[in-house]
Amino acid sequence: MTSRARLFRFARLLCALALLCAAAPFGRAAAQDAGAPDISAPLAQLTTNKYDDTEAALGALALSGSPAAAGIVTALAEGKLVFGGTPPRLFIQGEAGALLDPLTLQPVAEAPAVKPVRVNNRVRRAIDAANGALSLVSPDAGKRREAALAVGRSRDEAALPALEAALAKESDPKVKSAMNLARASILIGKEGITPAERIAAVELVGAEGNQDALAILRSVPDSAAPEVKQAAADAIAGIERNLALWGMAQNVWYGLSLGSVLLLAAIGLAITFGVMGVINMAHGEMVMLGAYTTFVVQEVIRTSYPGLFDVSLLIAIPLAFVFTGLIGVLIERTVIRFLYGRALETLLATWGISLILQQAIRTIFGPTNREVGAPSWMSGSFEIGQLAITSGRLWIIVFSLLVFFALLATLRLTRIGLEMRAVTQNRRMAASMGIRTNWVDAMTFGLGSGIAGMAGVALSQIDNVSPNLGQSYIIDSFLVVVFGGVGNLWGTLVGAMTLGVANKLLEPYAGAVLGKIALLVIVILFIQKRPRGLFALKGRSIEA
Amino acid sequence: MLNMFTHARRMAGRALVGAAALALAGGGVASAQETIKVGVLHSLSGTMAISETTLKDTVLFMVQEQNAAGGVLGKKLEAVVVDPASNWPLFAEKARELIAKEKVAVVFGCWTSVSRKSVLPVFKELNSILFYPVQYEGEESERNVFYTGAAPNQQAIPAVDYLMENEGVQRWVLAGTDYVYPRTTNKILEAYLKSKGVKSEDIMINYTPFGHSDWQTIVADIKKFGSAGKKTAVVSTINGDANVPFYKELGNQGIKATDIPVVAFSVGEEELAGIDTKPLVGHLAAWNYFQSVDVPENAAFIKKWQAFTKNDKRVTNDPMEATVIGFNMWVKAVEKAGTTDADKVIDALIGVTVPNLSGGFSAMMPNHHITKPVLIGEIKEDGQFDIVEQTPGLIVAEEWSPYLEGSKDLIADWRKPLSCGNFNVKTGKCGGAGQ
Amino acid sequence: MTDTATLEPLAEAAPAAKKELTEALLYLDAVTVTFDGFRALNALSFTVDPGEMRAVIGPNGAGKTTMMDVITGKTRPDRGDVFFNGGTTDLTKLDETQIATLGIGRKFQKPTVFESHTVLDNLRLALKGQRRALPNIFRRESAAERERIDEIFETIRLTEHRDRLGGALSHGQKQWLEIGMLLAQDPKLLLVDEPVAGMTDAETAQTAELLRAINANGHSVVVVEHDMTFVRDLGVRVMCLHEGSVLAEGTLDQVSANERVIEVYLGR
Amino acid sequence: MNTKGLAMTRPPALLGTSGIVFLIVLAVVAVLVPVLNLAVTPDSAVHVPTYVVSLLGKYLTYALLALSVDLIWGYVGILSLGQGAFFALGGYAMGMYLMRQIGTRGVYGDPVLPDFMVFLNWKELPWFWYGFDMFPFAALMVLLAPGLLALVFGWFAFRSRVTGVYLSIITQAMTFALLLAFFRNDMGFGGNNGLTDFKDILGFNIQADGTRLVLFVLSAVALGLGYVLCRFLVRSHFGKVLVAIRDAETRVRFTGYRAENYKLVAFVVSAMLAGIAGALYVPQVGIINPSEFSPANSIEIIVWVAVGGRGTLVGAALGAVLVNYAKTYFTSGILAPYWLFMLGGLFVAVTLFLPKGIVGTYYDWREKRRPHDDIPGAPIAAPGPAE
Repeated sequence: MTSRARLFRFARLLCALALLCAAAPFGRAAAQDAGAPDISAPLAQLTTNKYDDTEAALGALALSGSPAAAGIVTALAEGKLVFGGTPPRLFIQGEAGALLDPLTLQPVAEAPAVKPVRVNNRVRRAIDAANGALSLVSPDAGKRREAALAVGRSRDEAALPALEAALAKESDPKVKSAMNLARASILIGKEGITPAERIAAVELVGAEGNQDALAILRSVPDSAAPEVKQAAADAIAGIERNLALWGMAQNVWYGLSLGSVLLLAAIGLAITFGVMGVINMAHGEMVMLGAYTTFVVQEVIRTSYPGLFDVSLLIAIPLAFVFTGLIGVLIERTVIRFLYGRALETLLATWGISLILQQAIRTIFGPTNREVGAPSWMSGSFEIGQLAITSGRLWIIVFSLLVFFALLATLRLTRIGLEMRAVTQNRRMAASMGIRTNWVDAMTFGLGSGIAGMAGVALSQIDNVSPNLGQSYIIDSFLVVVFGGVGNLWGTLVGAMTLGVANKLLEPYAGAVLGKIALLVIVILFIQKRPRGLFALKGRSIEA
Repeated sequence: MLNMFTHARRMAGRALVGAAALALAGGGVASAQETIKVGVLHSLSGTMAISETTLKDTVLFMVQEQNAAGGVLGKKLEAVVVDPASNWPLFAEKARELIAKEKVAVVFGCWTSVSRKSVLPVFKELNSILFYPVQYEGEESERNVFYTGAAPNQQAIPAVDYLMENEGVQRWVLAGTDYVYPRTTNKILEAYLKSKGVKSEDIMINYTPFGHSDWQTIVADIKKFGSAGKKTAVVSTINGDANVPFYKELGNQGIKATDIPVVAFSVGEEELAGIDTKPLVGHLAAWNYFQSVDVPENAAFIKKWQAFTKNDKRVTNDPMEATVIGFNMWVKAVEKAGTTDADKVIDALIGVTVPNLSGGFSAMMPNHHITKPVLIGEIKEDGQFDIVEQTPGLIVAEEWSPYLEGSKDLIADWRKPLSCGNFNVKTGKCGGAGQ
Repeated sequence: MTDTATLEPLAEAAPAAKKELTEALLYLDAVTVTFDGFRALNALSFTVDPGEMRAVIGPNGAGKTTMMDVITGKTRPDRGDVFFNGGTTDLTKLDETQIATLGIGRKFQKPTVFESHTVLDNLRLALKGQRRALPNIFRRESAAERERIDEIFETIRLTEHRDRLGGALSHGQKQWLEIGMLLAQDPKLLLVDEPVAGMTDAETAQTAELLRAINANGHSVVVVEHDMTFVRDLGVRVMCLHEGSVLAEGTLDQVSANERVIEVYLGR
Repeated sequence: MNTKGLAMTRPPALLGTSGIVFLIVLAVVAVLVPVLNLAVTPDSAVHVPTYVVSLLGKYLTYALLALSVDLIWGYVGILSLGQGAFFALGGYAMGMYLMRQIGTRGVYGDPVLPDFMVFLNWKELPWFWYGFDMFPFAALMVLLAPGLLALVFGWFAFRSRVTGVYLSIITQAMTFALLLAFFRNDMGFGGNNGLTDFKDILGFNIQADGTRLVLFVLSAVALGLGYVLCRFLVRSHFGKVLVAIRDAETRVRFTGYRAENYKLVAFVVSAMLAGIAGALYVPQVGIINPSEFSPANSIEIIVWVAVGGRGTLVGAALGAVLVNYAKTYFTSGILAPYWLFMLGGLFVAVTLFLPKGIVGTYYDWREKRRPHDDIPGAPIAAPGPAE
């Protein structure tokens, strides 16, 4: 089907639904009215289970003016429109699976085996359009506004009458401006309007200043008057300037978001490697264990307490911390503690541990990805000006900073933090002052591992939960810690954010691969310049 | 060096035992105990384990089924499993081990193109048979390899046709991981789209590294590209690990299938099992098989497979079906040839037809590729696919794409007398070494 | 790349060339070094004459080690001049290796020898001679070099330990080995940081004797030491540092009579 | 006292006992394997199948690679987590030569362009592929490509005194950057698939048993020569400075040696050895692709050396062969799903119970038995506690 034909069909549907709603506003009572139009033909069409038929039936239903149409459209959208029996009949699936007659909404006596009417993208769009048009006269102002925006996006001339009718009745200023904008979007490309009208439309759209407005302004027809074209060109130039600035801000935001992921990945390592000097190649696997903890928590919730799904991450965070922390303590007690002072050998041992952990997870959970869902409060996005911000990323930034400052506070303010610093600075002195260095070592390693586990909870939201998860972060983590300066938490924060933003600023110019390569080269060169990282501890040089 | 000797000694010991057994049995009779060995060359560890482990299980399942049905040529089959550990040179080593040391009659294996390329010289040198079950970029036809996955024209082109006709797509984003399959597929698609009148500025091509996990910028670019007023779709040849973060980012940035549909060639039921599919409903995939294919053969297969794996949620997917087809073809060819001798089986394989799991039949063509139906599916909430289109007939693989400059004059035909994998119809010569 | 230092003639615009500068072997003028706001050296000035032996005392943190770091090129001063060889060479422009090649040897506070080399190899490595990498691949030891090493062994009394690993030596032996290595380098100036820390009285006396002998052979020596008995044994000019600058200078008796020195260092 | 005599005590042997044993074993293997492969019928008990020959050949190149790591890690204390990059570069140089040798026998029959360029629609050979049709040029590149990279990288890194883990991490970053770069198809090195499907080398069929044996023997010879070279270097005055740098770099500088130059020379030599190993590896394995650059590979090399014994040379070679044999053995049969447990367990066990590696532990044991003897053939200097 050509797009023109589809547009036409869409328009028809829109008008029809608008009329339908105007004629029979809200209420099922009308369904019982005598003389309701016969819609048996489209209903039969819906039972053939062919997309073309379904789409045609939607159109016919809308045109029919039947009061049952709205209910049927909604049922279709929700996958509750089913058919079955011989000859096939259409039903709406009600509560508890009861089959209802689509016209009367009464339960049917004999329920045949049924299948839902299939929906594909095309049908889904038709449903959206239908719902959109319905919503132009919805009592809910928010829905009316969204409908206006949808109409504006579709820029369908045929929708103009319905839009103008709705506009005349509209009182809410916000909705009104949205409808005006939609009208202007349609008018810009419409034939046979006066240049003054068109310029007004151009100005209205141009004031939006976003990507959509740009696309609309570019569609000013060639036949338009020169002053209209000039106005459009000015508006376009203005928007492009504006967007370039916003684009920069957007890239910085992406960079901060990437930086927060790097920070999360690296922060545990900043303890085990940065503070304790263990070249902890199993760090990535701690992150992975955290992610799998999330998976297990969600599985339990899914099967036993579905209502708790939205707080699954909040439950997983402490569990992941404790679980990976304990694993960390176990590793420290059984392996690492024999290797203090032999940093490079910790590399080998932890590399071995990482292999074992990966294979263990592979054996227990299988080699494939595991599904970790996003709670509702982490889905979706919003805009500040032209800056698109996704909630999930925002929460991850917030979380990474929370973890960072919590860790900083732990090290600065708590007894165990004090002991950790004492032990790393002068083990013998600390021991002679009665600090149980063994205990502190185990706790420190456990803390680093536990933090890695918490990072895993967050990373499960944006990456694969698979046995390979850890491997993809280990190199970046080391790079961040080294770039920031070993042994300096602030360095890790600044390092992560710097690398994140630099990566995202490079990416639009160099592409993802070359950008990453360029960044690696930059870090290598930077280390030449400052061989101890961004925040090197300065002081009287230590001899030999 | 010591271990080399122990190795040699042990092998010597084994040879002695074997010789003794043969002498005791007085020849001939020993064959009652003999098995036919089937090599399984799929990564069980490392990055590719995520995809390949299932195929190892599939071969083991098929071997068990075949043995239950009486084996082949009156002998039981014995699967020899090795783990090439997602390490390409190790693939070559393990292939050599399977063929030279274990004396397997056939090998089912490989997923990535590079692993296939790595073992290719070994199969040619030792003259054995490899069944390769994954969709790939084409541009290859070897005497010792049978390709049961899709060539680009059996997957990519029908998918693009579907989007053009049914969704009215006019602007295309070709997004892929930077390796040879996406590169080649996108080259073919680009040429194909242009031949359909799509302008250069309406095609955006983007490559990302393996395991790319930060998709913010690219998804935003796609969104931007798609807001130019024309219907836009993404054709994704993004590989394995990078898909999850890609789809998660699509969901996060609110790109719905009704706005910008994504059609993928590497995302199947197995991959979806690891993703929250709710935000992905309506995005598409093109394969030659879906678990949701509604035919009795498929239902029976799924039931037995889930019983075999003792997991009633275990999914099936396209490369599995390709493995099943390849396995059945090999069995049939061995029975036809009456021997497992590689040369004879290779000749016997051409023309073998077996049922596929989508209710039809697939045949091994002279180019060592098989005929396949093409199915387009939309992702459903439950991680399965809703099949929205199926090609009416079977499609023959174009192993040499007519849309590529270098290969448009090449054909493969392994029947005698041509016996050539890259015959140039213009020059009338067998292009390369071709036996 | 060359291992021999570039000898830069003093620029004409240099500070009024004092007599001191041209005659001194080592000349420090107003050298200041700060670390994160802490002033380790504060306008430190002094000179060492050719053939002179000088003892440096001072409390912890007085800047003794930093002073050595500056002279040997390990730390760059923020301000001030450091000249060597009668003002012909500006040390602040050179790195450790160039300075070592010029003829300044340094013994660290903590004895630093090559622990996994034999004592003999330690001396061989230190012996004045070829320092460039590639020629050293094919280098063979000459008879003269062998003799020189044997001489040094005599001097530092480690002959019977020559085949032991450096790491296996006692603390005192390591100190001597390190001094021996300095001798092998044949420097014009030896900077010796706390050579008798951890030594017995007898060893301390022997070390003083050793340093005096070295000095008598024409090497200039700067010794940093806390051990007053040892300093007295040396019997040389003493300089007391405090907060990064010279507090007092003179004979040991003069210095130890100084009010300020008593206050900040010796204690009452 | 006869001072001359004293100073001349114990002129250290070039090889030492274990070195001589090592070379003899190597020579025996290099002779015996081809003989048992060619002269003995396949059904004989002592026949060495071709499969084992190519496997052993691969181990030998790994052993040479491990040797190159030991030279800089064991003796200079440079823990390079990017040694795989030099190996891969040598391999690519050889691979490019082998690709050019294919000529018109490629699937597209293009006389100049390798297959992967044809099907990605490249029109002409990129400039950096020029000259690789000539073996001497390719052989030169086997040395120069890794050597130059090491020279440039080392010159920057050592001059600015990047040491310890910082150095390790940036070498890792280096190989990771190269990995990403070689993955890119636009680079012109065949992308992810790399270079493969070689036909012949110097006119000999690369798959012929004879060629395989010659390559095997060459690998053994290269390993032997590499060992002698490393021994010679670490025994020389130069080598003693290297060990001194490892133990006390500052002291070395204050003694007047330009430590960075010494490190640089060792680093470049090591890179070239790794390059040679790569060049011998590629024709025997039949493929070179970017995964050789992967940081995990480089870490594995370190593990071989640690298992065998750091700073012993012989141990490095032994470790490489042992670990890889274990890998070959465990990745087949019923153990296949569990081999990572064993490999991981091995690494943990070695670091805990054999911190000096197999050969290092053996030396310790022998030294204990003969406390006052000289230790001919002992490590030039066993590494002190790791930094």
